[in-house]
Amino acid sequence: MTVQATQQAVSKGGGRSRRTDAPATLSNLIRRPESGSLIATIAIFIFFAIFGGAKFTAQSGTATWLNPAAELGIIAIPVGLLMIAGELDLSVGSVLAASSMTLAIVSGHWGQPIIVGIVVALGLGLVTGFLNGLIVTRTQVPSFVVTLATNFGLAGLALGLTRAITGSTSVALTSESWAKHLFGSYVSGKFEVAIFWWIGVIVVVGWILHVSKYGNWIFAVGGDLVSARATGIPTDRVKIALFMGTAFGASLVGVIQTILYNSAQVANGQAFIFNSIIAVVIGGVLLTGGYGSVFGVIFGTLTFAIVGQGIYYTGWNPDWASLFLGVLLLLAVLMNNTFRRMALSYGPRKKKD
Amino acid sequence: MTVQATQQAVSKGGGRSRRTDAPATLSNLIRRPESGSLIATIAIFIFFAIFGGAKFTAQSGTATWLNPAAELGIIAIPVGLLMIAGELDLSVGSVLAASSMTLAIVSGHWGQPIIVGIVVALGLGLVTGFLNGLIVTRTQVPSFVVTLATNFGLAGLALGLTRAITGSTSVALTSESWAKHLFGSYVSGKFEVAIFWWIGVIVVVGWILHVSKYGNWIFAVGGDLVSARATGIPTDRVKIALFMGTAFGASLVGVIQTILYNSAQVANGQAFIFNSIIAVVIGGVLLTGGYGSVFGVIFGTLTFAIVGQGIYYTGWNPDWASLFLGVLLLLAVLMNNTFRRMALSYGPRKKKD
Amino acid sequence: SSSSDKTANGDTKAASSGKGPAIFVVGGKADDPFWSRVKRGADDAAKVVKSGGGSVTWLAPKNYDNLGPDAAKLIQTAMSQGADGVVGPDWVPEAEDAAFKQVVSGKKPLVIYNAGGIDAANSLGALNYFGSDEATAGKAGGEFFGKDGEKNVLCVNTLPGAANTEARCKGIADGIGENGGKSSQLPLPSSKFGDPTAVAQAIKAALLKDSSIDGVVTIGTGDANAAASAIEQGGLADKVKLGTFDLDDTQLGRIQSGKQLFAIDQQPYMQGYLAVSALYAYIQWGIELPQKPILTGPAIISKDNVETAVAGSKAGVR
Amino acid sequence: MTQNSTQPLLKLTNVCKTFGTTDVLTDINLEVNPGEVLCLLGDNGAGKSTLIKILSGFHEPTSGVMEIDGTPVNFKSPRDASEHGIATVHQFGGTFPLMTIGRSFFVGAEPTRGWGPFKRLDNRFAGEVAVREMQSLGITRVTEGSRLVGGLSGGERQALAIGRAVYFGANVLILDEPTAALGVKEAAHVLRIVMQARQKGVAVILVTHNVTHAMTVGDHFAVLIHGALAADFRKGERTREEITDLMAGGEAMAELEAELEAYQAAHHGHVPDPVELERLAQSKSND
Amino acid sequence: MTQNSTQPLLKLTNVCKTFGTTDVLTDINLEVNPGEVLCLLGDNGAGKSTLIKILSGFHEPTSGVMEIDGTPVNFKSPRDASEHGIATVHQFGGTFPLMTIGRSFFVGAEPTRGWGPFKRLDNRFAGEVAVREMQSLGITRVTEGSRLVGGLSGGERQALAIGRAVYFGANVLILDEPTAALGVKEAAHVLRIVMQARQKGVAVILVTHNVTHAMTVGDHFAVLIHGALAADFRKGERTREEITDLMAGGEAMAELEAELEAYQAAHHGHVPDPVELERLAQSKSND
Ligand SMILES: Nc1ncnc2c1ncn2[C@@H]1O[C@H](COP(=O)(O)OP(=O)(O)OP(=O)(O)O)[C@@H](O)[C@H]1O
Ligand SMILES: Nc1ncnc2c1ncn2[C@@H]1O[C@H](COP(=O)(O)OP(=O)(O)OP(=O)(O)O)[C@@H](O)[C@H]1O
Ligand SMILES: [Mg+2]
Ligand SMILES: [Mg+2]
Repeated sequence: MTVQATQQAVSKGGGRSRRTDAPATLSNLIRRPESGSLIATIAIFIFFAIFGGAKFTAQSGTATWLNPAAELGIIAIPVGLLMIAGELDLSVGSVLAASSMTLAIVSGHWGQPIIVGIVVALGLGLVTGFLNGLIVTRTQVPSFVVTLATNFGLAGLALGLTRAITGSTSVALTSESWAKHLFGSYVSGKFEVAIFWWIGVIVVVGWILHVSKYGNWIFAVGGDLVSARATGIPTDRVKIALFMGTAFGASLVGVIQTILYNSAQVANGQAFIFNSIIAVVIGGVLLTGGYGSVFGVIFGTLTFAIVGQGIYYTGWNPDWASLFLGVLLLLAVLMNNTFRRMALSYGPRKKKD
Repeated sequence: MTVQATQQAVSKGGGRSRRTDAPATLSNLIRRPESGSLIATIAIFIFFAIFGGAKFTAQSGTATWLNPAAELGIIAIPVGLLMIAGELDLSVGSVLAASSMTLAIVSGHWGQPIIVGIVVALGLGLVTGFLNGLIVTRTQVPSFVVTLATNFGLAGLALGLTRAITGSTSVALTSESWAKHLFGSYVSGKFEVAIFWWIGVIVVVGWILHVSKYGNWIFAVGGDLVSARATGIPTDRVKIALFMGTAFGASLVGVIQTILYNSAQVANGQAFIFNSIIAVVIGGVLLTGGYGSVFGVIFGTLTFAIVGQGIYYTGWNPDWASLFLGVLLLLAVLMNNTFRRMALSYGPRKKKD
Repeated sequence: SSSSDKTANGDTKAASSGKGPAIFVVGGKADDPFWSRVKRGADDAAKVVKSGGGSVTWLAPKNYDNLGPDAAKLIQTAMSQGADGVVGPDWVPEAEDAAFKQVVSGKKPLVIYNAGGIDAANSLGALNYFGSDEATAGKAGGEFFGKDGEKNVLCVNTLPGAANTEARCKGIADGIGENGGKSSQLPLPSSKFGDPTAVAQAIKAALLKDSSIDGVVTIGTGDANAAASAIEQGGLADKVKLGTFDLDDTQLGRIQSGKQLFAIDQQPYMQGYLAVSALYAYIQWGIELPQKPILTGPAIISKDNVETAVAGSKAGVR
Repeated sequence: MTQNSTQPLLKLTNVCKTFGTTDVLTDINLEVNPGEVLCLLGDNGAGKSTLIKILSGFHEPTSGVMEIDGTPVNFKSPRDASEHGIATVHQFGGTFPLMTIGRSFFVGAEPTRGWGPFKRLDNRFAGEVAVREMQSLGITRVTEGSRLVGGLSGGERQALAIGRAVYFGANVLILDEPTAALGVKEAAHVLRIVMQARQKGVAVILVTHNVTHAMTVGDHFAVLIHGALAADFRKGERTREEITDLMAGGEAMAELEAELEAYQAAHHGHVPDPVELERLAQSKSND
Repeated sequence: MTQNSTQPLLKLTNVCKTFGTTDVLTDINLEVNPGEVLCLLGDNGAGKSTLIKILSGFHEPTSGVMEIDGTPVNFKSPRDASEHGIATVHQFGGTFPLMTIGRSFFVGAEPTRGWGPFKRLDNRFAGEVAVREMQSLGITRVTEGSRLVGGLSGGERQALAIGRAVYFGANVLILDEPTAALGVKEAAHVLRIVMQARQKGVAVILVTHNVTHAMTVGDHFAVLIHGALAADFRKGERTREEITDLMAGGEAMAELEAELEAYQAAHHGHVPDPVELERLAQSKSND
């Protein structure tokens, strides 16, 4: 049942329906459902460009929302992938904190080379993700509950161990300069290197989801788990891999923040849990799985970051920042939904012929 | 198409299959899927009764988990109802805070009679719920996003208005004694009257879900929205009513806490968002809707409250409390799931005959 | 504050162009009662700044989940908006110091307030430090307990792991330790934050479990309300004394009625007020104070001085 | 049954339906009379289900007029349609996997016991009726109304949906491929029920791909081809072959059937030789 | 085609399946030969889909042995089954509403272009093949592989699933009621494809409730009644009436069919009088 064989058979005889796809390539660009999230991002940007003034659009204004977007994005992209496969991960907050703390303890408190700390920290993330995936697929308890439990558990473990080992809850770290450059420096004094890590994650995950065959598996698993299993996809392994992906993303951000700020705090990171889900949903990924795109998640992350930071450029009373965030969030998703629906209902004009 | 007419027609001719239900009534008791959550609750209780000692099982030990359970339960039960209908409400945190603050401002800061404050606070809840429901049903944006936006928005509104009106973020309130008795007093010095409110909510919602015909509508809406609409159920109105229910529950707890602690804090309540969902899911309600029971939610709430408070009776290092919460949570849900699956796969022995 | 009108947003040195300076203040979460008083002080000082043609802009994180990095970003936000001077708390030095150094290296005056202490201010090259010191404040509370005769104090921490709350509890332990008592911490998980009933019951449980505890101190006023309720429900009102960090009307009421021993006030109004005015005076006229640091607290409010505090509270500054 | 003299119960004039830019139905004109079975025929994708969704208030038509008993109606929701006595079994769905058989049967029209605000759902009655109605469709293996619908076989579920519509149907009973998942016995029971409903004066609209079923019960036939009404005739006006061709979207079926028979005759019992296999494969890819 | 001499491709010995306490399949013994069509018949709920789910690795049997080419196999997952060359169209599902037709067609066996780690999904190829395979089943209205599956009609979706299984099927092609949602033309195309597969030496297992379809293509018939193998015979060994009765779960269908015909003859064109209606209603409730 190899595909190669059948592929040959087709290229011999099947020229007839070639025309069906060719014109679609252009129209595809317009009907892409991500256009909704893109337009939402642009609209929000223009809004703040008007009310935030030149400061907002200047280089350092851009860094204000691009830096948080990059860190959020490194987590949001694998979270989006997982959501497309129909699962949630609420443990990213504690994974971030625990990885961050692991690095600080191993390389700061114990004085090991920083590479050891980084490897152990990232390894911790992968192990947590693996356990999440294993429990979800074996027990069929909803991932919402499993990862919530992991989040509590890991937070407790990090607090308890850190206090037991260091007697404190905040551990300092001095990085070797290569590590500082690679993870925790500013490009032209303003832009975190995390932006490049984000781009890396986008390329890798974008390839997996939209270009490689594994993307098809992920859509299928989220679209209809039973049918996906019936077609022979190793659904459990797919899910476990995706859980490892989200945890790895969270660990990576933990490492980046620790090296960037030269310390780790036990209480960090919990904000990423919701923020990553929000970014992904604004980006048009279906909360129930089966639908979404990496581009959408990128725009969702940018929208969320711009909304979150933009208000400080407007000079309005920041007491109302939350109100503002709520209203803009709703507007962004509404806009997005409207465009997606328009895109989906579009089809070539067909008459009864 | 009245049911009465056909009902008569049946009672005339249909005695044949009466036997089918009679034996099921007894066996139903054992196969009830809630038995899973009940057993989880009992197991957790026994665990702490052993490790927490006599203090835990004494009256005031019981109050330790019963009081938080009651407040959580008043929110968790309508949240469970909503989840059965396939929707989430993440705005309960801000609704609680905003209602609490409304009462404190109206009756504390402005000195209106407390009944006015209570009515306005509860009214605020109902209006928020109505808006949530309206937006969700009209726009088809997932309720996760809509209520998250409401949560942000209302939090911002509460903060901004409170500071604008009172210049502070914590407002004191002195209640008239009838209100103190009704909402914020302790029975035998230990048990909050909230427990009786909880019982009231249980009875009303239990009736709606399991006895009245509206319960069937709720299960149908959550089970298959399209089919439910096709059978003529006013699905939008059902959902709006349920959103008003969750918001009302949150407002009620806001009123209770304000009167109980004689003050309102803008930052309160956010913990209820997740805690209510956790309690409901431990109680065996399907996160995707269509399945669940009020009894399950009650036991889920109790389990969560016992796990959350029990550790302080064990004398173990409270640094590990989170770890503990995570592990016990997972165990409770696992136990629950196992039992539910056993209950569902049970059926009368059938041979090929 | 709506004080940041666009008039002050010149890119070049605002003072030399005849307009007042654009001052940026990084502060705590806006719905935190404590920070609302700091902001009140800053707002009052801003009136003076405005009268000189300048502006004061308040920047605050939306939550404390990622405090250090968030604060660092706010400092960068301030700089990118052309701040002529920055006031900021050094909550997480490792995370924020790089950003503070950008301020100093950009030749803009910097004032550290509320957290960090004078050591941080000196090492960063800041003008001065305004605020209390968590450890000092904790120590004062611990000493007060000790002098009152308490032997075993429970420090309830609803934000375990955060540097300032940890320092408060440690200070309590140090203070009472010097007076022949001891203190332990009760860290509560995040699932209880903002739910006074859950906090109250957990405290009650801890009190029932360890009957030697005769004092409870909380890291904030909301938790103090919960702790008061816990003491009452445990029937321990005669035995267990309550103290708290920070102050509000409800605490004052309890201190007046004798149900609470004390509250530790860092007098937040003065932090905002002094930090902003001092920075403004420096930018505008080069005035520098000789005394470093300027401590605004701790002030212990007990039944001896509660009446004056009540008056300040009515004015919204305490 | 030539009741053209009486007023049609249901009348469509120039009904169109467009999804996005796709015209799914164009200018449908149709009359449905009481006491008659209208068979709605057509190829896959012809628009039958879409037409039925319009009749049952699920979609609103893009343009055109729908009349009931001569009065124009405008169904905003399925509830409106069922208030006009229209009961529908949709092609898929209609049952709730996680509900009991009894509850699922009565969704939206729950039987209650008791008085005023204390009315309570009569679960036992619901279970009994549901089981009885299913058994009268020949489903004998289901005996407990408290079983979950999710555990039923495909045909059992379809029988549940049909039983429901028959039980509640008042003036118009619409069945979209009701026999698709049913066994021969159950299908025969459904046809019998269709005829009983007709006898009671109910108007029945039946969608089916089974020529035999259509010819057994139909009084009146409407054929959709690519969203347009290609033929509208009464019983006996066309031959079986003509109907089959119309159902196939206007394509002649004789050839295809002959091909099938030829295969059967030619290859039965023989393993084909390689040359023949090649020819067969080619005839497939040239199709 | 009496190939009993050759080794069976697939052999079941005493296979049982129990859900909870319900015995759904009891002691199934069955052989499937290459180049033969096995029609699996039976009433609704007889256990056909369950048997097929065991063959396709979806369920594991509670007890019993399954052999392929004489070697016992133990399918842990559908992947194992498809690695043994078994392709299945399940009764429901098998398509993904939110995916494009092309992607849905190739789920789990994606065509790739490029080399090594840079292999990429060939979407254009996938769309082309999917559309072509559907058109060869007679679905001509679908011309774009980039449309979403969710917008297809019931029959179009089923054709997609069948096209997929046929395209990938290697040794054994299992079709669970493949023609249920299909129009007459499409159903005929499916039957043609079944016969083509048989010609190529593929073993086909076909579940159907349509006697005509079964008799057109079947070489070998297995009838399940209440989970047990009630009959196992080859083409020509039973009459059409016998087969119909077996498919109805062993009940005589003649009576029911006669009843239907009687209705048709008696009532056509007449409105029944009330007495007769009463009789009809009684005959229903006594059924
Ligand atoms: N929501 C929709 N959006 C876009 N196109 C649709 C939608 N629903 C149906 N269609 C298209 O309209 C046409 C008619 O669909 P419909 O379901 O009415 O067919 P049908 O006659 O019931 O077919 P079948 O016999 O296969 O059930 C099909 O080509 C289908 O792809
Ligand atoms: N997961 C399950 N749990 C319990 N009972 C089940 C389950 N799956 C199927 N059954 C029961 O097993 C019996 C056989 O089901 P199956 O789906 O195999 O029937 P079928 O022969 O395919 O019927 P149909 O022709 O209607 O599709 C039915 O009575 C059904 O209710
Ligand atoms: Mg259809
Ligand atoms: Mg089946």
